[in-house]
Amino acid sequence: MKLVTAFIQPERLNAVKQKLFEKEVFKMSVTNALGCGQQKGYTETYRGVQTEVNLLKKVRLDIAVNDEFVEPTIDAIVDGARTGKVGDGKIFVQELAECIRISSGDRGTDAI
Amino acid sequence: MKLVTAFIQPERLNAVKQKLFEKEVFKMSVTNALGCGQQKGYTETYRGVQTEVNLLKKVRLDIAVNDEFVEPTIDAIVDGARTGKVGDGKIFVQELAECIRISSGDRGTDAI
Amino acid sequence: MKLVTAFIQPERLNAVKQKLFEKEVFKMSVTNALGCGQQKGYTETYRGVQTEVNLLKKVRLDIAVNDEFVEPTIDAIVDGARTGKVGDGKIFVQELAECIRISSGDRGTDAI
Amino acid sequence: MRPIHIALLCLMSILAVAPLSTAAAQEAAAEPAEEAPAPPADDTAEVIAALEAKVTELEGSLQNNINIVWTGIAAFLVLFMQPGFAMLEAGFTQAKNAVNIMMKNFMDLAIGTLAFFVLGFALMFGETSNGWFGSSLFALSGITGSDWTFTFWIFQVVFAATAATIVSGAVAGRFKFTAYLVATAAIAGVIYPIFGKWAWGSLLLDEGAGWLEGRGFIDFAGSTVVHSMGGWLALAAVLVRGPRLGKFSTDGNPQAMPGHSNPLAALGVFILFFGWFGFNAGSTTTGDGELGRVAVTTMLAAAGGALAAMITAWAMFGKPDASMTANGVIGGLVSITAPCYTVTPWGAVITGVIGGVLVVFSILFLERVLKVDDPVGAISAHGTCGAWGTLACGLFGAEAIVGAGDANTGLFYGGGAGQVGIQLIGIGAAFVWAFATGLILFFALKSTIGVRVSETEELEGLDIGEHGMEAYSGFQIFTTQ
Amino acid sequence: MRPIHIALLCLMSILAVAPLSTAAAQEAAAEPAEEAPAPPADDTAEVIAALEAKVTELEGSLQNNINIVWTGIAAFLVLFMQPGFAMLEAGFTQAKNAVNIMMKNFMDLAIGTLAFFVLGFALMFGETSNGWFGSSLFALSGITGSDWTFTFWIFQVVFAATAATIVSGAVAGRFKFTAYLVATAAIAGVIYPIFGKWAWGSLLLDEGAGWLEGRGFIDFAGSTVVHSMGGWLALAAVLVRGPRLGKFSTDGNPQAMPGHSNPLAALGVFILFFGWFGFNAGSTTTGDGELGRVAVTTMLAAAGGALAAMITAWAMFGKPDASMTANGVIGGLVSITAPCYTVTPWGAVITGVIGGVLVVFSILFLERVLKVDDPVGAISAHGTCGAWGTLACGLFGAEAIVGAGDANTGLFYGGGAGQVGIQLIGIGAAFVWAFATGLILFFALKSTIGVRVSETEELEGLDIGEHGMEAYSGFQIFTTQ
Amino acid sequence: MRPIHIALLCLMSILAVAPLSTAAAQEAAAEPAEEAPAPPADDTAEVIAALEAKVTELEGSLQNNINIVWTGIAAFLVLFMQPGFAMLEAGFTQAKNAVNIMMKNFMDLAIGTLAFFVLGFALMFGETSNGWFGSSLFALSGITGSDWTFTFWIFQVVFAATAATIVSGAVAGRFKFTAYLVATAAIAGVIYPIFGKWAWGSLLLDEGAGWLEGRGFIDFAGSTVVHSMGGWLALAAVLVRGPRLGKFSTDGNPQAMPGHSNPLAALGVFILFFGWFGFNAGSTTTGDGELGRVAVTTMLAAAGGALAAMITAWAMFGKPDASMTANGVIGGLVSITAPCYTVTPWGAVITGVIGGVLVVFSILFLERVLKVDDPVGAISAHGTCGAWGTLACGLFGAEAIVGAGDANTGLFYGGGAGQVGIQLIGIGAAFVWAFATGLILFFALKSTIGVRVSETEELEGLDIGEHGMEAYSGFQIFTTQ
Ligand SMILES: Nc1ncnc2c1ncn2[C@@H]1O[C@H](COP(=O)(O)OP(=O)(O)O)[C@@H](O)[C@H]1O
Ligand SMILES: Nc1ncnc2c1ncn2[C@@H]1O[C@H](COP(=O)(O)OP(=O)(O)O)[C@@H](O)[C@H]1O
Ligand SMILES: Nc1ncnc2c1ncn2[C@@H]1O[C@H](COP(=O)(O)OP(=O)(O)O)[C@@H](O)[C@H]1O
Repeated sequence: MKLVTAFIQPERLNAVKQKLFEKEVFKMSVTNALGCGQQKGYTETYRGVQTEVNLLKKVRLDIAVNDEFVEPTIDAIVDGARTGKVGDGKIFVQELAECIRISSGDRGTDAI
Repeated sequence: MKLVTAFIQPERLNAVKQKLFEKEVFKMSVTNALGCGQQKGYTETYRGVQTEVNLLKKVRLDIAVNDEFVEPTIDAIVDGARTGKVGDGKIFVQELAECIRISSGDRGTDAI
Repeated sequence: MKLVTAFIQPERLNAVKQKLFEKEVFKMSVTNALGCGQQKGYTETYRGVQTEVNLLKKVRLDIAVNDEFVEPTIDAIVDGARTGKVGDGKIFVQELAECIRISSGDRGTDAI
Repeated sequence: MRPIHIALLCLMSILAVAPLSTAAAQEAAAEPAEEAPAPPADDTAEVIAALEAKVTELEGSLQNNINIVWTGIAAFLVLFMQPGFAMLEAGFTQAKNAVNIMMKNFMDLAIGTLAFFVLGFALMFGETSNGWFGSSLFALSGITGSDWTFTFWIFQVVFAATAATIVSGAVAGRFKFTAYLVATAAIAGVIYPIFGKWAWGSLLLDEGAGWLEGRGFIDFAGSTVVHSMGGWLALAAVLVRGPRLGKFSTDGNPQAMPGHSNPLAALGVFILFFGWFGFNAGSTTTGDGELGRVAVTTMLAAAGGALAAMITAWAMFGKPDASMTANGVIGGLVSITAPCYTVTPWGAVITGVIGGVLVVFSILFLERVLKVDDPVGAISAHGTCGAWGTLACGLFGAEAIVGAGDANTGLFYGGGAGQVGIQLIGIGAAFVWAFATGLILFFALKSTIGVRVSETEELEGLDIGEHGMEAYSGFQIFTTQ
Repeated sequence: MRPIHIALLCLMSILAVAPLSTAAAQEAAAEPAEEAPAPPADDTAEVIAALEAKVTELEGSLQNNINIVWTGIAAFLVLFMQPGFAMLEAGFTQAKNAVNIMMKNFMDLAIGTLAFFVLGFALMFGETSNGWFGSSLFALSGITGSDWTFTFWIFQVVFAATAATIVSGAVAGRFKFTAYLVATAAIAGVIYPIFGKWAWGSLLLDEGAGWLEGRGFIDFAGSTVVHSMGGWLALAAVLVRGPRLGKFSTDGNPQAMPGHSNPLAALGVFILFFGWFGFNAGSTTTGDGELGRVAVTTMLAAAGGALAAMITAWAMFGKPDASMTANGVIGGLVSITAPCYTVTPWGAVITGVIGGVLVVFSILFLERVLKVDDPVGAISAHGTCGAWGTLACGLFGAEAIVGAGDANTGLFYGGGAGQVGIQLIGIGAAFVWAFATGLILFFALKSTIGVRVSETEELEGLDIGEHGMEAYSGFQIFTTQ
Repeated sequence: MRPIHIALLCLMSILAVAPLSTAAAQEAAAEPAEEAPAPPADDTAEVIAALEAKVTELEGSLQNNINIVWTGIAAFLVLFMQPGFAMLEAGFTQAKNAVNIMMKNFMDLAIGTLAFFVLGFALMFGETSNGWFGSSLFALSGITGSDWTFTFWIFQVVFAATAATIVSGAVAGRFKFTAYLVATAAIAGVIYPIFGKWAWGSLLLDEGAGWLEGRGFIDFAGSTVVHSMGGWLALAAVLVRGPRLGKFSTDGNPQAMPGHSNPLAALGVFILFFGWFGFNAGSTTTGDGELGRVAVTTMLAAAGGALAAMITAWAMFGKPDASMTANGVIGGLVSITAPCYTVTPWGAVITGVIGGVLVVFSILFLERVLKVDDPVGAISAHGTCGAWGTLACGLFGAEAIVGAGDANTGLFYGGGAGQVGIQLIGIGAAFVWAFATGLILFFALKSTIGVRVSETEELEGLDIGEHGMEAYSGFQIFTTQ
């Protein structure tokens, strides 16, 4: 089992969700986040004081999948989120040691 | 060391916290999140347009524990969060390579 | 590749960012979180009812780095966040199996 | 949803049919031509007499116009109290119920207005032979032109809406929307106006006098008639419905359920404060210097209430609690509502200070002893302080001193205990009427369309369950609250 | 930014030059000395005549003062509608555009005021020989002392600002700020006042009468003159600009884009409700009992509109939608704006109820059929309901019954179809004028400084793009919205 | 907390003791019987004379009633400025201090009211032989019935509260709550009224005239008396307290600390705008056509200020900054407050435009040069623009032209430099008095109960530290802010 974590542009969330559904990845958790990558930020002025805003709004996706689903999941996210510009986002994959469904107590690959 | 991450129903947070305290797990981090699992969402209507809301509000718990505490922690979460219905949530366990307490610089299992 | 996750005091974020920049760690994701550690909370009174608030506001940093950057990153965070008091925060390090840059499709250590 | 639909349709159909019946009546009542001007007088004496008459008439008509402008504007200020209540209630409760609170406040105004128009105004101010309820002026029939009754009606309808809306805050976060709609129609259409008749029936027509005012009961602007009425109805509603999930722990200890926006609540209080000048000073319905005196007492009591509540909370809990202070402002204002016309400035300060202390203790008593869940403190601020203010008339009434009457009625100003007795009768009558009809109303609702939302809906918030939408779309809200 | 700078500088330079030209004029017009008091009369008859004259003059001057107090306060209430619009619009749209909405509302008030001062008031109320536009009273030249014109101007300027601000909501979230500023100047300075002349030109000077009022067109407080005007201008703006990204899916289905704060929107509606009494009742510009009658019809129509819209939405979508109910309140109020002076209370209820139903259907029609994106429902609430209210004058006008005239003009009250015809002419004229000039204006802007912000800016929010700041600093906002 | 408790108890005990001392006085002053009606005259001449007298008396009493209605309502509008300030301040600062700001605004109103009642009003409007402070009318003693003094008091007390509340915004986010309470009592009870006596002492009683007005100082509605007073007191407070942590980087550069809610701030500004008509037009305290003229100048200056501030910020920073525009509205309004009665409409536009430009530069100057941290721009908007507006009287005063006097006093209207000199004396006197007493007051507080909260408390937010609660429970707030 793997945990796929992606940071994407907020406005791509719906597209990514759709692509994931097409690959039959239905479960996920979403959080908002601020991110700092290659993408440079923008300048705000508040009452005459300039501020460089380099923490940009992103959406974080956490998707736990069985190993055979890792590549389809990655493909779906890239598919939905890619515009080819910096700031499109980043995907991280981690090992998942265990997974438990609280309602049933199921464990492991069945519980994903 | 392991990192236990759980997504639970928001209203179960207090119960889970209590169960964790009983098992002497006192440290944790909490974030809010939106989640999509087996649980179906609900329909909102805004000005005559229907929307299927399938990202439901969840609470995310991150708890770093030493290996012997993994099972008690999982049990406590299940105990506190379980109602037997879909949507109760999910627990993920990951390997933790290192842990550092910032205030003292302690590392490893002592620092958890 | 490793994923360094840190929970720090909110007001230390800018200092930590600066220290990270000095160590040439430019990329990161930031979320807010509530945390419960050694640090005790405080008491709120709302309309005569006392409540113990023990989930305190924290900022969560997620930073994916190549292995040789792990120690500099940890040092930078400790440097920026440490005041020597409980509540300064905690750093967790996890293995990162894969990393993909969405815009280019790059993978692995280049994509970090 | 179905039974509710029926209820709503009934209301609508009354509205639809009624015009037919009254159109004829109104046609008949078309404004008579202005009385012809006096014929030219040959004789100087006659000329002078005519001029004298003209001057007297002029005095009357101009003063009448001044009164209309004053009362009209005062009515608008009272109307503006509606968002004050809405913001206060929303700010003091959780974000997940904010849409529901807005809808309740829109609807108690809308339905309250229609119910008071069709029925309530007639019950309250129509002619009566018994002093218990009136029976003319249904739907303002027969009133035309620039009749004072129009201005008077607009002033009174917003009072009725105020009485109805007080319930909204107390039952926030758990009450079925449809049941609330029906309750509001009943309150503004029947329950409030009938008590109103007893105390204020003669304000429009001499033939409208009620039994309570006949005994000398004083409630200048409605501490009892409006506020206690609303407060005791709220108490009945809350008792029938029960507390919110999680308000009391299993061992009965009250839990904090902090409101989601203190600035919104504070804005609401300030709006209420502003509108209250329409409520109290406007109740003179006369544009002359006495409105200034009433405004002064109102201001001083509000200040006293705010300060006293803050100090009380500070002394008791160790910090100056902002939500208690907010209730203190309201408590001071409700307290001065009855005696605002008859007490001295110092009397007003004291009335307000006591109201501010009382509201804090009343909130704690209801919550800790009676285990009643009133998220916004409506029962205490309106019910308890309303009763106190009404009593204060009997204690501090200083009519002779302030120049509002011949003799002081207040116990502390040499007026004897008589007025206190009468005030107590009024306070008691209000409690019995409001609480009893309230219990009947809410039990009836409970056993028909129901007053509870489901537990899931309550946890998820009434906004999604009752209205299918969220108040703050796009904001992340930490949702264990 | 450059073309805009030029536009703004033009405006500023007009302001800078104008004083020079009018200073002289004003100097010349310095208040004449008060007419000398009548000389002492030897003869009794003369004394009496003098006294009689004094009484008559007194009547006039005191009533004039009452009118001034009334109209002045009513003007302030209408001014207060500005934050009502601002909060409603902000609440109904996304957090990322809230700063932009606030700025638009500040600026349509500021620029609208200056444009109406320099130009609009003269076009609307100045002397005219043709009935199409006026040509005196530019920049209030020649008005001094305690002239009624000042009070009248302050009342009228806030009406002009209202017409301008209606566009703001409809184009929320995608319209270039600079283009909006220019549009606002054009609307308050030219487009609105010219139509205003046609229908209301004689309100200040007899020599100012417009062609439409000459035919008997009735629009007491501005359903057409203000609201439809704003609504049809908004329609033109929205058609030229197009919908927000994501409002319609690729197959043309409307998508929900929920507003970010229901309480803010509800507060806005309540503020508008409050201010509307200045709008309608204030339009009597006379402090007498008729303002009470107008307030009553206004209140009843608002109640009817709110209730009807809620029930309509409930029946159609299964839940009582709070945003439709909010539009229902506005719809009811806009509907009664024209007929508020001439209909019976029941007529007002019916007018409001129909307005409340209509606003829901109009919103759905615009969105589903015409594929027009109007985030706040401004076109429906102001344009459609404004037209309905104007027509309602011809249907329910009951002047004789309510005592406002000699004969009923309403079709349903035996007035025949004549008034309906005239009302339709007015409605049509308003649509043609507003929509045509609106298209010209917005196309002209589109092909010069542009009306669109970039796609990136729209997605990121206009607050960052246009103003370099965010509305809610420190709050986590879930930003796919 | 202990020293504060003492301070509060002192205040309360004054309140508690005072009634005893004044009850007797009030008893004595009970309303004299109305003067007997004139006896019937045998002779025609006498009849006529009696009638003439009646007419004259009627004129006086009716106009008095009109004035009372007008002034009363104006007072309520000014009271409503209080939430305007509260929302503006809260919106411009961080969420973690919002509860504290609400509490400060409640308390400066409550404590300010009581302090002005007991002490301030007497100092400001009581009889004086020296022109420096008054010494009658403590606690309104001797005032009864429908005396104009009540209405006048309610109008004046809200002015005092305004002066006090200006400080609140400038010290937001770092000032000890208890110290603020004491400061507010001192400002509303002593510092403000004493300066007020100098400039406005004769408004109520001829024997109350102050030295400054005696020299011909003009400040119609309080640019100096209220706004500069508040602004310079705020400057003293800010200098004694120092900036917020993080406002200036270690090398002294100002940092942006964005406010947490632009819509709330904008709402505050709109509310202030609305209330300002009570402030300026209400200062006529007479219900006649001049209030219309004052309303016109007020409106035009606000529009000019808003537009000018936006353009200034746009030119300087590249974007139309919403927070500077908001300050521009206030700056324009403060600027016109003194000259609103005496300048032409064009004079008002220019006064407002200059005020709008000035407020931006003043903010930048204070922040960049003086390193003063004023989160809401209170010192600039009220202090600087107040001084400018007062000076503008001497420059643009066009009494003869606008019909408000016999000769123009303005330098640019041929009035010579005399008035400018007098105005400068007044501006200087206000600065010296306010700044000096402010420094004394805040240093005294600093060295007794202290004016700083701890660093931890400041970082965590004053809401938790001072009030033990949070403003937005349930919302996730990104807390590095
Ligand atoms: N090394 C990293 N560690 C943590 N988060 C990252 C990292 N790289 C990118 N992110 C997240 O992904 C978002 C998008 O990054 P992007 O600019 O597209 O990546 P890159 O800079 O690699 O091209 C960032 O805003 C940040 O939230
Ligand atoms: N595979 C997964 N990846 C990420 N998050 C998940 C996954 N499965 C469940 N979750 C999270 O857990 C929450 C509760 O899921 P639930 O419906 O109880 O699980 P299941 O669908 O497995 O029964 C979801 O809303 C989501 O936030
Ligand atoms: N074992 C843990 N699991 C998850 N989060 C933790 C853990 N320990 C600490 N944290 C996070 O770090 C924050 C700071 O903790 P701190 O009080 O400095 O740590 P400690 O208690 O180890 O001294 C906590 O508020 C919490 O968010």
